[in-house]
Amino acid sequence: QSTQLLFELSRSGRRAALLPDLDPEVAAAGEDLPAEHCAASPPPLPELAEGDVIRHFTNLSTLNMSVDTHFYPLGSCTMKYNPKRNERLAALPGLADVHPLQTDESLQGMLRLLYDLQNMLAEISGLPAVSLQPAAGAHGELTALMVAHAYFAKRGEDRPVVLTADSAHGTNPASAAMAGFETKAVKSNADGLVDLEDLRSKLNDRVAVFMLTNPNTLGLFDHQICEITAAVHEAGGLVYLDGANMNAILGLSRPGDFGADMMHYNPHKTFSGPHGGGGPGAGPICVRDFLEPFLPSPTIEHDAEQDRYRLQYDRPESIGRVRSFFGNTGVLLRAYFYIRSYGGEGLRQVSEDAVLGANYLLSKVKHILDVPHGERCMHEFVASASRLKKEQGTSAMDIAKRILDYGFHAPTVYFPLVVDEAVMIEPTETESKETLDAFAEALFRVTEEAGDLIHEAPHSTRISRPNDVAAARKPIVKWTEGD
Amino acid sequence: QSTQLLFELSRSGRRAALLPDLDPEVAAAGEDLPAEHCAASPPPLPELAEGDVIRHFTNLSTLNMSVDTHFYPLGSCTMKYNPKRNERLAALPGLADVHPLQTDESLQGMLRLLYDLQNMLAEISGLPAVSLQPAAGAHGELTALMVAHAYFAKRGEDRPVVLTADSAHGTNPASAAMAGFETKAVKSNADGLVDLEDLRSKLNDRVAVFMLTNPNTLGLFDHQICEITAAVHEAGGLVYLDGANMNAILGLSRPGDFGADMMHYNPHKTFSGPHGGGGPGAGPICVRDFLEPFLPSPTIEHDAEQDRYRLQYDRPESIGRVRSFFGNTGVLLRAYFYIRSYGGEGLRQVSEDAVLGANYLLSKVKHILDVPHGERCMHEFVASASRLKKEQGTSAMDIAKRILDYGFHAPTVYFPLVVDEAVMIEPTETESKETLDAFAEALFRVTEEAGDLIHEAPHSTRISRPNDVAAARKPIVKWTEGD
Amino acid sequence: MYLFHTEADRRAMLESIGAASMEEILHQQIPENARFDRTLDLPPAVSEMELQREVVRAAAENASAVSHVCFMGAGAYDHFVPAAVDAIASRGEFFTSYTPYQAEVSQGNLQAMFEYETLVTQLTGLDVSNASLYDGGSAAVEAVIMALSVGKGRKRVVTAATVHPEYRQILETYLHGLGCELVTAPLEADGTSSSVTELIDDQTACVLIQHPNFFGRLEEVAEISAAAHAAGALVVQVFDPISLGTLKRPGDLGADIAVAEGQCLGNPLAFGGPYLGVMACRNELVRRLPGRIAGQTVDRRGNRCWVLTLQTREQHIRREKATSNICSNQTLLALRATVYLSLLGPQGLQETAEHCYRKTRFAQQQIESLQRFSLPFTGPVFKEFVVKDHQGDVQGLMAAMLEQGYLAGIPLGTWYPELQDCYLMAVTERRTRAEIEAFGQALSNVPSSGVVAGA
Amino acid sequence: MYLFHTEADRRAMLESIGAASMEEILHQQIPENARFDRTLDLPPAVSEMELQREVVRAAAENASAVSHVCFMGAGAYDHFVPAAVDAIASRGEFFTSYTPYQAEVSQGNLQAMFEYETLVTQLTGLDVSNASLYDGGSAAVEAVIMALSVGKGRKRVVTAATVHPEYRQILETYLHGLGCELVTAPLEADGTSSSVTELIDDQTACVLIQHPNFFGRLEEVAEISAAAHAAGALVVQVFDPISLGTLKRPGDLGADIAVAEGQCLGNPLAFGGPYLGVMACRNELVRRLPGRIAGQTVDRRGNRCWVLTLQTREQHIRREKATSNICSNQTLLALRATVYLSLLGPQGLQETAEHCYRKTRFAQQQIESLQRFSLPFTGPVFKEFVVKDHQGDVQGLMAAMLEQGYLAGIPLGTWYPELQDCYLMAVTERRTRAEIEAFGQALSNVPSSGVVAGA
Repeated sequence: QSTQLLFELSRSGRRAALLPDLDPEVAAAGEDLPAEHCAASPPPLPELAEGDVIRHFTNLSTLNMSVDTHFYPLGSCTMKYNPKRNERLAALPGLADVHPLQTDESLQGMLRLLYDLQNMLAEISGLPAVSLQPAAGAHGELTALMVAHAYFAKRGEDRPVVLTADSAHGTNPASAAMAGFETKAVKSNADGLVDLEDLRSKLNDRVAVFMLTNPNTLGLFDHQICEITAAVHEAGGLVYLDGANMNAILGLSRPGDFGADMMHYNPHKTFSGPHGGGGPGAGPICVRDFLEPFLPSPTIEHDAEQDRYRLQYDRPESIGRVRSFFGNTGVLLRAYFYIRSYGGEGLRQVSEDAVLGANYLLSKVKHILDVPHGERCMHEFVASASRLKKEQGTSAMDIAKRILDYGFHAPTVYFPLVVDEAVMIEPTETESKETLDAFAEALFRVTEEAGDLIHEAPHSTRISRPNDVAAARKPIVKWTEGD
Repeated sequence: QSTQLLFELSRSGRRAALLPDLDPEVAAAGEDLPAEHCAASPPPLPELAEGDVIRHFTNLSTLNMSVDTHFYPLGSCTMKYNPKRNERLAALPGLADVHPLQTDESLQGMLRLLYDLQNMLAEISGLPAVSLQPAAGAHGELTALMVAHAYFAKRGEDRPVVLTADSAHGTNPASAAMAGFETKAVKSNADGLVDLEDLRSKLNDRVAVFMLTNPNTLGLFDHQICEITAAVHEAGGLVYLDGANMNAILGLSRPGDFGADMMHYNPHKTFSGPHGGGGPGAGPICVRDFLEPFLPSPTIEHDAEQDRYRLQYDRPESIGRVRSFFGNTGVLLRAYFYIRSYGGEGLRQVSEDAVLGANYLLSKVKHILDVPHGERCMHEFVASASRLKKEQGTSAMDIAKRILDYGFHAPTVYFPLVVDEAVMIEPTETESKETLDAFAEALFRVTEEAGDLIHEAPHSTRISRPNDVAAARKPIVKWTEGD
Repeated sequence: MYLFHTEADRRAMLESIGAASMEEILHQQIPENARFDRTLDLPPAVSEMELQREVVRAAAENASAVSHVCFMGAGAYDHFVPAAVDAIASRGEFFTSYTPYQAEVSQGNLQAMFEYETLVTQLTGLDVSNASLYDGGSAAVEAVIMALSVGKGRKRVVTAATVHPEYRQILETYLHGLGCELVTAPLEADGTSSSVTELIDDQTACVLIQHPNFFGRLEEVAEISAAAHAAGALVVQVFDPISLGTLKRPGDLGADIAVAEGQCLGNPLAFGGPYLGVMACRNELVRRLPGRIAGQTVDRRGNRCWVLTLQTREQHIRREKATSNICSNQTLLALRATVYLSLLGPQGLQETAEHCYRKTRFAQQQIESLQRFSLPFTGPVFKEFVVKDHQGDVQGLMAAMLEQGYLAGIPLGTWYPELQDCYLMAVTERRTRAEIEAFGQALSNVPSSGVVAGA
Repeated sequence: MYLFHTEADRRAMLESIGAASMEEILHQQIPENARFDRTLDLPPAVSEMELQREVVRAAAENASAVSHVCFMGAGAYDHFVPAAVDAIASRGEFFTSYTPYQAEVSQGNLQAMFEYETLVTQLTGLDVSNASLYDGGSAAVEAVIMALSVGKGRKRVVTAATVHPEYRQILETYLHGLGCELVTAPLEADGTSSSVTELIDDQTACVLIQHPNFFGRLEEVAEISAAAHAAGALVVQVFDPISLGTLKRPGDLGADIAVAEGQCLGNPLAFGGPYLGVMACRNELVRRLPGRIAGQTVDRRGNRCWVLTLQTREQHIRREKATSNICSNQTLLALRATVYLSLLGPQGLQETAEHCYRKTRFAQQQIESLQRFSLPFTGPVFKEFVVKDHQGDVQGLMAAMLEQGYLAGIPLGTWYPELQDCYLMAVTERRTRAEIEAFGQALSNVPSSGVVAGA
């Protein structure tokens, strides 16, 4: 049943949700809507009974791999265990059923939690000013770049360029473009780190921001980081840290301390918000004091004397608003719950365990695949199937597809772009040694396989190797009767 | 991972649930427990991280078929759709977190719902006095038989015998035995109904109760029902109705009207409490006025003047208590929610649709398998694989196992005992015509198959044809290191 | 009402059946004299939205362990239930499945049952467990019936006043029809029933005791067991699963059958049910165990798997000769207990027990310091204890405390006339020092009239 | 803190790595000058039990649509969410999975996305939809940016004062860097922006309007569309999904892109997020759509299946040349909307719209009858309307009503100085006649000081 679409299960006249009859006096209130505004009939939505809907979606769900069911070593995505307590607490009526435009007085508990979260994020980043508003990491990037834009505008500096690392997430250049900047890529050196010479050659008084990820997308902490940030600052620019890899350095290293001026968090990664099939996330940003005036409205303030919290909208230099209402509160609250569950020492242990797990897996995988950059890593590492492809014809994609048959989600493949046939593995701190061992064993077996077993994998899933090219050439992006 | 046992996943020192440190003053309160009472170490429970536990049980769950995922035509079990609203409401703190020994004053909302449920059950059954206490259908049978025992004792009658139908659920004779009665079986006639002559021949002044199921386990409404109950009453006995099949007659026929003196409901069947892998159920009973004094304590009473509800414990003739605390409240509340969602007309439609669905499926199945009793049925029917077994070697068990491969749960097989190679099918009113068509089609295909395809089925499940005999001969009923 | 068929579906089905109408089918099946000819007189059908509004209102009328600070126990406790328990138990594959008759598509339930049984044996120190019974009270009774069934005609059951009074009430109800004698050792001044051994004779089939007992006091199970075994009787111990984080296990104390209310293992209070009857026993008794049992075997391909086993004990096969009439069990609650115990592990269980013990002692100290109250029973307690109100107004006290936001305890007079001026209270790991202190403060503010000053 | 490794695990892993200690690894990776050498100054770790206690307390400090009767709207509404929506969305396979990069093990999410997209096209009468954006506001802005990108260098964006003021604020923020001109049609006396057509010129890339508008009033979308199209501009309509149970669809009114806040489709209020940006457009614009799109294809065995498609629009491939920087989407909320719409169907959506419309009218009548208030805008409204307080004390009124148990409305002065004495209120299908009448009663009892008599 689950392979049929809702629309194919529909039968005219079936119903699930029912409404009460309207009270006759209410029904008689006022005239009908003007006929010219009214549709002849409601939209042609599918018609199903409640049991059909539940069975359809329950069965659909089982076609997904997920953290709750499988090891999901998807590099750069930090697919770690999502504590169930966070779901229970986020669903409390006093949190889940709060209207976004209620008065501060009716929101003191909510504002206290969010204010405390602001402080926690500031402490973890070493950057004192926080906006919880951005709805996702990329949105945080964009917001911070707008902040930088406003900052330079105020200073009267014309800096139209944003530098990004060539190993960066695609969102970096895309966000810069949306914020109205030109972008230039800074090369990686042979060690997979920022090519300092190339960076220096591109730094000038037209450069507003250098965006970098540290630890970077190869899972390496750039040991030149303080030199890099000093160089950018020397050129009058700001350093933006893509916080995607914060899970590696909680309590071990702080962006604010190593010279970042702005950063975003991905709380759905670092602080274990469930990824929800692609979202929702959130993208709170932290910035230095001198950038604080430009943060979007509103922020949360605390009147210590009266011990009252309030939303501050009156921010004259603010870039304005980047999202309706306050922000992705549900995701932010989960981050708060997570941080409270660990405390300072706990968070450091989280990162240490994430690094430990990655190095452990690296120590096994390097006997199976080449790992071009580094004998050791932070929270993730990037192997290459380049040699395997040449020698046996097994590509990174083949590995990704075949590992599914062994009961593991695939690593990220073909990212970062700086590694040929990249296989990017992030185990996180929530997977046991036994699971990592089993994964390494499966990976080894995959590299020993050949032929259709590899090229037509996966074999155990309901579908295998969908035709992406056909999908893009003649897009079918909705169901139509008869399709 | 899910095929390993919890104990095999355990690693010394892993933890999920943590407790706060004890406040030092609390920790210092009083002396330690006497050493002679204390164990040297806590029980050797498995040690796991929270993520391990979640992944283990989530994956385990997917090894079950269930109503949420599959058509589950398990005859006599009424596996119908379990509305999600009922789960949400039963979990409300003011219902789920109520202590069973709170004062009546602190329980008025709860008592009102349960009192209303008593009245609803009375109206549906046509029997005015209700006890919500029994924890399951079989427990309701036992309780009612104890009531009958007390009733006859009060009248000074010695009636040590309970008659049961030979097609009855096994709980009927077992409950009678536990209540201290001898049991005798009444035969079925060729039509699968009560053999009235045989019944009459066994009725005498030693018979306390005749237990019958109507509609019976063949899915037939006994057209002699009023004659049967009259005969029992004439002999001074009471009629007990096993309410397992109430889903067929809601608003269509009432036990109290056709002569039953006592009955139980299976609210987890009739009123759609989820079956929970085998339980919990509940077994509220309804009885005639003259049996009311003997019902267990407490019952719920309503003081109409003050509009207050209270638990009545002072019941001098009561058989006493059959369960700790009030009863299976959670299951009872779901029954209340269910009945409220349908109302009187809705319940009749439920039963009509249940009967319609069964007859529809019967009209298809009778072209596939013999259906020995009746061209038409109530909510279920019993086919026989007897001929198929003789002709093709395909047994009822083979059909049950093979149908699993088609994505359907199996019907009940080998029950009732009065039909050879019984295949008992109950579709319920919550399965669509399309689903019933697909099931009939699958059943037809199964009957066309032969050989290992049939005898080694199922083929698509993780396991197939477990060795029950070995399990019973050398029982392994717990995990032991090294097993 | 939410139905699943449209009128068009119904017409198409009737046509295929060959019936002109639903009425035709019903008329054929149900004789005229058994037809119900009006509409059931029930409240009208409501939508989900209306139902929710009404039920939310009714729920809000009840005090609960969420709205109030709970010090009530007596076999049902406000222990903390981790969110992970709900997350698992709410999966449709668990809660909308049924008894695992078809093992191939029920391995989830069967394996969970097998794990539950193993956990219960680990917890109790006994050999085998069933897959659960209705609740603690009926489990105690089923255990006594088991003991009687192997008692070679012995008809005497010895119990004690310190066993949960409701459990004893159920026992009386059940034994009534079976012609057995029930004798009860009295409550001693120290809150135990130490004289129970004196009642054991050579006609005694079993001794039913509770440890920690109904009042939280410890009984001398090892001594009682020795006496019972010497007389050829079996020992049934009612235990508190949480207490086994620190106390010796029933099996280690000599009990032959151990039973418990499993509500404390991850199940909500829910006004008394559904609960979970836990039962374990020695190996020799396995074929007398009531209820379902999951056992391990292999399938035709040689894979390890699990099935319902030893079914020849059960009613659906043996009918009136079955060990019990029990058919349904409490799988979903047993699953919750399984998840709960997996989350706690040995360390978590030990710490939970330690919290309960220490906080109870702390509460005792707070209450002892108040002039109005005293603790009638001396000696160590686990998780609950009896408080005596020298003003003798227990009902008024409880009502006043309810107003103050407390589920303060359970008056004992109903069950123990000699304890008319006493109530029972329990302290779980959920209670904080601040709550216990505030509770003491609130107690000290209740005047003897039962009305709180200034309220 | 709940960790997953034991010390023994850690030692074994270090040994296999060949590192003497964790410190050795860290030292090697992070240069001394970038190491953080103290412990983070955060509140101490708490157990689940303590965390729950604290958070429950914080949550109880907030008013909510559960504790109060909610008449607040302005883009976020207290619609009823059937329990079945939560039941599906809480399945771990949905909420702990990620973007479906591996289609073979993501068909659940991909098919649900495809169904969502189809539902959005059915709802809007437009050709294609993406798999969701952040929220209604940013969806409106993304739509404008889309229109600008196909606008052949046109730099003028026309909007109206009757579009959600926060959406317009976001638009201003985004357009700031892009060097575009934003012109806004004023609010007319009848609560519409009927003069918007006058602002459209041959440099106008698009017109952004809202219908029903921010005040619940209906705009003349068909006329505006005709004018815009005549001038070569595109029309972006912000719509209310629930209104389409009765109103004509954006596609049928001539809109080229339709966007909406999808919170109303089965998602909780949650203090503003996460919400769901709904977007649909005409076929010609598909390669300009931001965000993920699920498309249908076949696998190597010929089975129908679904994949992420048209990815060449996206940032991870096109980087700075992408149509948008958006990477994550709101799949879980889109899933909720999908389940919600499947449950409602056409009939349920129509009835919900009817309830909203009628109850809003009923509330208007109740309030109109009170001397203190009037309705400044004439003409039909859907689901919300503006109330004028002749005593001009909107803040005091709202505070007094909060005390009485109402989330009474949203003061409009912040956004519209000319509406300083007005507030906006919404009435959904959840409100009953009794609640609306009691609300009217409570309003009539608020004295101008803002203090309720007798409170």
